[in-house]
Amino acid sequence: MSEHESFDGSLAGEVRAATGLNVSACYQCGKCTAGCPMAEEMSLKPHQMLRLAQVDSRERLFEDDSIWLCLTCETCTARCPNGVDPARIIDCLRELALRAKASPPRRIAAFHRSFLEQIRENGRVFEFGLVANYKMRTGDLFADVTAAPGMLVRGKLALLPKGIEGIGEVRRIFATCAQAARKEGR
Amino acid sequence: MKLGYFPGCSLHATAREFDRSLKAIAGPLGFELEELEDWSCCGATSAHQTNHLLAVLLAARNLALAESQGIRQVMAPCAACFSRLATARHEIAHDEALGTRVNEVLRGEFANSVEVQSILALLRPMTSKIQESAKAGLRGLKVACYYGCLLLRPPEVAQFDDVEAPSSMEQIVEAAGARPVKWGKRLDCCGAGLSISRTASVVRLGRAILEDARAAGAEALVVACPMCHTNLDLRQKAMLQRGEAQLPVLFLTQAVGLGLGLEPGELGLARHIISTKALIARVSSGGESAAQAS
Amino acid sequence: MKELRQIAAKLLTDGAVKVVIGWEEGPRGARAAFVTRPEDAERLIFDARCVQNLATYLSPRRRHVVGLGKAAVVAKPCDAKAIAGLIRESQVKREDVVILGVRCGGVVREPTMPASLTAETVADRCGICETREPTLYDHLIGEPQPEPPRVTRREEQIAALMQKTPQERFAFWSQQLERCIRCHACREVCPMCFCEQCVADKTRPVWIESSSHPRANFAWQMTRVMHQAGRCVDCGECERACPVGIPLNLLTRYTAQSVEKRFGHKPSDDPSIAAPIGTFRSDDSQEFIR
Amino acid sequence: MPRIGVFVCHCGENIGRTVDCARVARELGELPGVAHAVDYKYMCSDPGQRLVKQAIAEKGLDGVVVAACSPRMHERTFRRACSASGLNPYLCEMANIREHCSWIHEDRQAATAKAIDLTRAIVEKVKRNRPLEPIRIPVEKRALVIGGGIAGIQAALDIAEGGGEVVLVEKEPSIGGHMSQLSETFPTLDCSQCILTPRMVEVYQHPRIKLLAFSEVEAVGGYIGNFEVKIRRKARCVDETKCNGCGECQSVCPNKKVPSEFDQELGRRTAIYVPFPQAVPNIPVLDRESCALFKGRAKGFKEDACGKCKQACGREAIDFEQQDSFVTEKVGAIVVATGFQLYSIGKDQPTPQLKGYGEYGYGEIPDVIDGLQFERLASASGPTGGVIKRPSDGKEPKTIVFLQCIGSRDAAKGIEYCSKICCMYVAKHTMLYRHKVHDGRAYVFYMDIRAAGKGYDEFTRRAIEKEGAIYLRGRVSKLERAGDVIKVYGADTLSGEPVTIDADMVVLATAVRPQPGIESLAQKLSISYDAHGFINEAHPKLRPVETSTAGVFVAGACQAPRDIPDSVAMASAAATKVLGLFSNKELEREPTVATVNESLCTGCFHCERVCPYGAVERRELKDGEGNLNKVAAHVNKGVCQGCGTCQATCPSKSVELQGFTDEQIWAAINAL
Amino acid sequence: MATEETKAFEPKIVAFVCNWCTYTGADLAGTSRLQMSPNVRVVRLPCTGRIDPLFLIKAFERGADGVIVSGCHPADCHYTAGNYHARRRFAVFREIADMMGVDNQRMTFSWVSASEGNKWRDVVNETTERVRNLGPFTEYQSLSRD
Repeated sequence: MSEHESFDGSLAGEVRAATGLNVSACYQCGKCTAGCPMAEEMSLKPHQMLRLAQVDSRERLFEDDSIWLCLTCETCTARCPNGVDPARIIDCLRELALRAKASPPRRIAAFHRSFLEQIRENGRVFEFGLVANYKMRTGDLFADVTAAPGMLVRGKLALLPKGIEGIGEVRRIFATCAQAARKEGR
Repeated sequence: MKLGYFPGCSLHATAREFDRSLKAIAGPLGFELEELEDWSCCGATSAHQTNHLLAVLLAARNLALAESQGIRQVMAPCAACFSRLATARHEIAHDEALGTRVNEVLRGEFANSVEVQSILALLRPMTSKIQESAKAGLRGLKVACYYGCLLLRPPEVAQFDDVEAPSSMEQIVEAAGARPVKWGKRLDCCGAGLSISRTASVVRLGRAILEDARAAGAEALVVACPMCHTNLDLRQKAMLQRGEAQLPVLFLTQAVGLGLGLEPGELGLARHIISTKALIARVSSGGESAAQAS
Repeated sequence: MKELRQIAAKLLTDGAVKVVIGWEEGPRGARAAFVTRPEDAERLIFDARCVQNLATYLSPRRRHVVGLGKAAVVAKPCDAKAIAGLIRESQVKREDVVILGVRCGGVVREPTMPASLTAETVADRCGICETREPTLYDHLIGEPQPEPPRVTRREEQIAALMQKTPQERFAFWSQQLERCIRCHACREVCPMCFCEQCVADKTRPVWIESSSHPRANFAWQMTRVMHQAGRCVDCGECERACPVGIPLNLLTRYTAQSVEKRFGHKPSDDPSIAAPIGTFRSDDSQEFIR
Repeated sequence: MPRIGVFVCHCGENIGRTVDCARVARELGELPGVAHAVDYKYMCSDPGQRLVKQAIAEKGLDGVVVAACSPRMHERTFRRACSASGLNPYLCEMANIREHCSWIHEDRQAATAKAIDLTRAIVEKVKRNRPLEPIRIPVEKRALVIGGGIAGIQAALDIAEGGGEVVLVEKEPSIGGHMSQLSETFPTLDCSQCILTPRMVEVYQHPRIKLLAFSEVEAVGGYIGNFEVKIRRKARCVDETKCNGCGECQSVCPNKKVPSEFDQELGRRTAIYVPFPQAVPNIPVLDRESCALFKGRAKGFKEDACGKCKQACGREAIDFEQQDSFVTEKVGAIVVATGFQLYSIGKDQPTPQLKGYGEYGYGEIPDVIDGLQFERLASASGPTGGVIKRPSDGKEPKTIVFLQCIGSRDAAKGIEYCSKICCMYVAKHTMLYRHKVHDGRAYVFYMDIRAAGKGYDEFTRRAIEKEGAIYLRGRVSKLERAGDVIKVYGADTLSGEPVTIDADMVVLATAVRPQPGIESLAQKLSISYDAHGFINEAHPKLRPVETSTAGVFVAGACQAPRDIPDSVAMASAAATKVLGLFSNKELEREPTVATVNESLCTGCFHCERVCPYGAVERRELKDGEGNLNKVAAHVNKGVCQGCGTCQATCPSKSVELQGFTDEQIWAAINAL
Repeated sequence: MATEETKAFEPKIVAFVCNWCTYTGADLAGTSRLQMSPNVRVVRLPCTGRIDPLFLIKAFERGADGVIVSGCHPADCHYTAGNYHARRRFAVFREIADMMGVDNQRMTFSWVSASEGNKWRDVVNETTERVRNLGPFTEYQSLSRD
């Protein structure tokens, strides 16, 4: 990541360093927002996220939940007239937000943490464990409870994790990335 | 034809019927799946939304495994897995530094030589075969083919079909005897990434999709992604308003399997939350009457 | 060989050509043959000793051969490249020559050597040659041939020379060119040297002095190789013809390498592919230009 | 022994301060062949020039070297002085000891040594100079105008009014171009045809304009003042000399369902047709693709399936056997005014760089039309008689959405440039719409409003402030057919909100592109064009209507997207350039051109390949009995511009650039 | 002593330039009174396309220690394409020269436009300095000596 050309410490520079993408190429046409399935729920729309990245307004970006609502459905990227790749930039903004210790919405954070923990522990994700873990984190004990029995009956939820042999390698990957993130975060 | 197979976590759990139906149609269509040994999770949304390097490495581990197992082409039926693997391959190919980094961590000689294929890319060349082997066929079942987000986007990664006006899924189900309807929302996202953490949004998005499909006259929805399936099947009841009819959601492989005349049980059709019974009856009775007629 | 002789005899009998240029057994190995009577077609041979590039005889500058009338010429893949060069540069019209393409598994260094190909005997150019048969021909003759032994002697020599300092290279060539007697054999045998009056023979002005002075020899070889850039078919005849043994092929081969590296151009036997000097791309690399 | 005179100028103190001019003169004077060497304070002054003239006369000089300032400054001055004294001007050259010496050095000794070297090199060169005569080329006072749109019409009329003759070539059956399709024009909303058709008639009736409609340029030879143009006259199947434009043939033609090109396929025409009532010339064309007779013949029918038009024609003007014919015209100048076409959003695109808009349905949603189609709908002479109806069901659209920058400013679709005219015509469209559909709503999705021009910004403001158009700043992500309406998924970036509109009709302001075939025409003319096919002007600021080839000019939207006033201004400018050229009896050119020594030429034609102007020709040399000796190169002096690339490329140095021959340069290098 | 000799050495450099860009740029350097080393002698040609490798060979034969070839930037050629042809020609020639031991450091190729008086000064100074450091081209000159 840091192998890319590094810039002046601006947010745009950081995005460029991490992704090679140029947020200045955004000319604010709003086609991303126009096609975004989540735009109506976002307080900052995709084009506004890019605008704030252009003018180095990290606080407003990072303290807002909007970047966490992006589904990465890539509609914006596929239709962007100027090759900006908003989906990838928003991914990058989330990563930068985490490094800046900004916190994503509680449930979303809990979901991602539970998910990744599953991978780190088992190498694969077991939805039952995932849901259980998520519920522990959120205290959202009753949500989706209605669906679970039906899923169990239909064999849709595996109850027990099955490990993989290469788990050592998977954990090394996690360790490497955590280390890299700490280094960049400083 | 032997093909590397990356099932991904869903096909071993929530979407077992995808796995089953895929294996069921393999024989009649003449391909063989070789499951990647010791595969691990592709990282899915959670990895790429929080740590880019992690996302690349988790996917790359699997590509490297495939390479070491002598597999040249990996088919990932799950749209999310496909997208993650294909994205990693694309990014490593276009970023030399990233490639070096990946090789450092994986401690191997990873040459990024493995091609990644989606279920659409696998089945589209088989349309004539499907058509030939389709016995009863789907009897003109009107289906809405739902592509969702990651099968085709972004185009430089997926490199398949027309990203805004695709036709591959329609060609496949048409070969299986269905009649794909024209509808607007087939490329829109169902929101599965937030399915657990922000259910309300997902219900809103799913509802729009179901409404549009129904308005176009679809009797069923055909999907090629376990996330979409879980979302639109499992949560469909929450998406519908009182009195609205349910719309069965089939995996593409199930639709093809039905068209080929396979047993619904073999295709895991009983495992759906939204019942497929009426649909099965519609297809098979149609078949009977056709048989009688001839 | 039978096939070759039959075709040659038929061409002569039918009057389709007046002369078939090929190789025959000579007192010192294979040599060029000019067959004008059908019955003489029996003299024609083709094997790994057929080293010489016969395209040279098609150049209008060789009036004694051209004067014989319409020719058929036996062409190895590398000879075909030279014929393509002559067509490309309007020296020969495609319809005025019958090309008897032969499949080629490489030739030996000298026509006097036995026809067996080993890493020691194979000609340098064949050691890296990828072409087993020409694509420019009227008749394609012979069985598919195996790849000749792979040798990279020349490439290694070039690499070694380029490792040295410019001063050392200058000294190397000064020594070599000291021996040059300016007989111009390198020019005379070259299929791609066909000017009515060579720039080296020009007197107004005298760009290149005609004496065999090292200064003049430097100017001559630099100019000769410059004129060959992107046109040379690497037949190696210049070096083979040099009576004092100057390794001229080092120069032409190195130039061909540079041309390929820079412009992606390799000599080919397709006359429609333009030579790289005399054309350009607006985005040609210009790292050497300030 | 040559007799060269050397004149060293002090340029006041400018040279004298750092160069010892007297010493320069002294040392040069000792050079063999130098008959006279002096230094003087100001060589360019009258007395200075007189020194040169006197020396030529008195010392019988056969060459003059003035060591002074840059030749770019005073070479002409001294050459004229020499000429006045009977010395061929090309035997005079300058050594630049001011800009290249005295002004850039302080060390007097080094500067003086350098000045001596520079002057000596020029002396050696001049010893080998040859007298040259300027090249004179006659000028054909006729111009070819390619393209009969408003730019071509304007250029043709201006040239003809200025006394020149004009050949106007138009590939369509009628002149008039896109302007004839427009309903009203911005920013005045005056009727397009009302202002255009009188000009079209004027062209037709002008005694000095020869109109060749339904014709195309096939080949161009020659050079400035002397072009020879081969023109293909496509077969109309109607004899232009006999037809009186009565229209009888059209009224009997049984095929009345052919989509009309003029109406952008919104209307229908017959197989034999005049594109529109005011067409000039008012002579029909038979479209063989749609004609029953020709379709039958293609299928191999023994008897002709139709022939009604021929029977109906009272003047026997219809000729089914007519073939394309060719005419050759000699002209002195050419104006390229081929105009534009609109980008279309379909899946199939003419080049791989261009991409269609799948998100807008690739042009397959029936009520998504383009701006030119809207013009036809709005036009009183259009297929709907000026009533706004949507194509699918003829319903009057109550909600209409205009999308700007479709194709334009969209690198992902292959066009980065702004098409310039769309902001204005979309504003016009909203007004025309509101004037016709009083209760309708017009929305415009735009990125920026670019309305720089006289009365332009006022015009767009009027659309917004007075005519009720709702402008939303944003691009549209997707157009979706939903029952009776088209769902427009857009965003208003100013409020920050996504916007969805259920539209009855959508009008796309698609990008302006050059006409198809422009590249091949440009190649025929040896003029350059950009990556999009727009013709390159010779200089973006100072030579806006000239091209890279002398004598070829450019006007209108084939050079870049242009509106009517710009196109007309440009056409008049090009016409002025043409008339300026025609005001010369003959053209005089510097004789620094290449010549071939045919006896040495081997005919490898490297020179032909490198010549940027196509000046090298192949010439057959024959012996006394007419046998072909060889084919040698020959340089056309009219075309050669004197770069000398041929000479550096020629392996045997058989081509020489006059004024910079090998001998001259060799001598100069030797002297340094 | 050797160092003193090197210091005393003033290289002789011949520049072949096109009339429209570099020659005019050099004129501009003059009008702007930009001071530069006096070692360069300019030969004016209409276009870099006219510049023949033979000119460079001849210059070295005549004792030049370095040469400069300079013309219009790509796309700026007065004759539209002469500079492109020159670019290919000299790309190859300098490699041939390098192979034969003519140090490429003795040759400068540059694009100097009519407005780049400064750049011309830099090209002149840098070339002079570089060739001065290389010392006289004794190898080539010694060819002529016997």
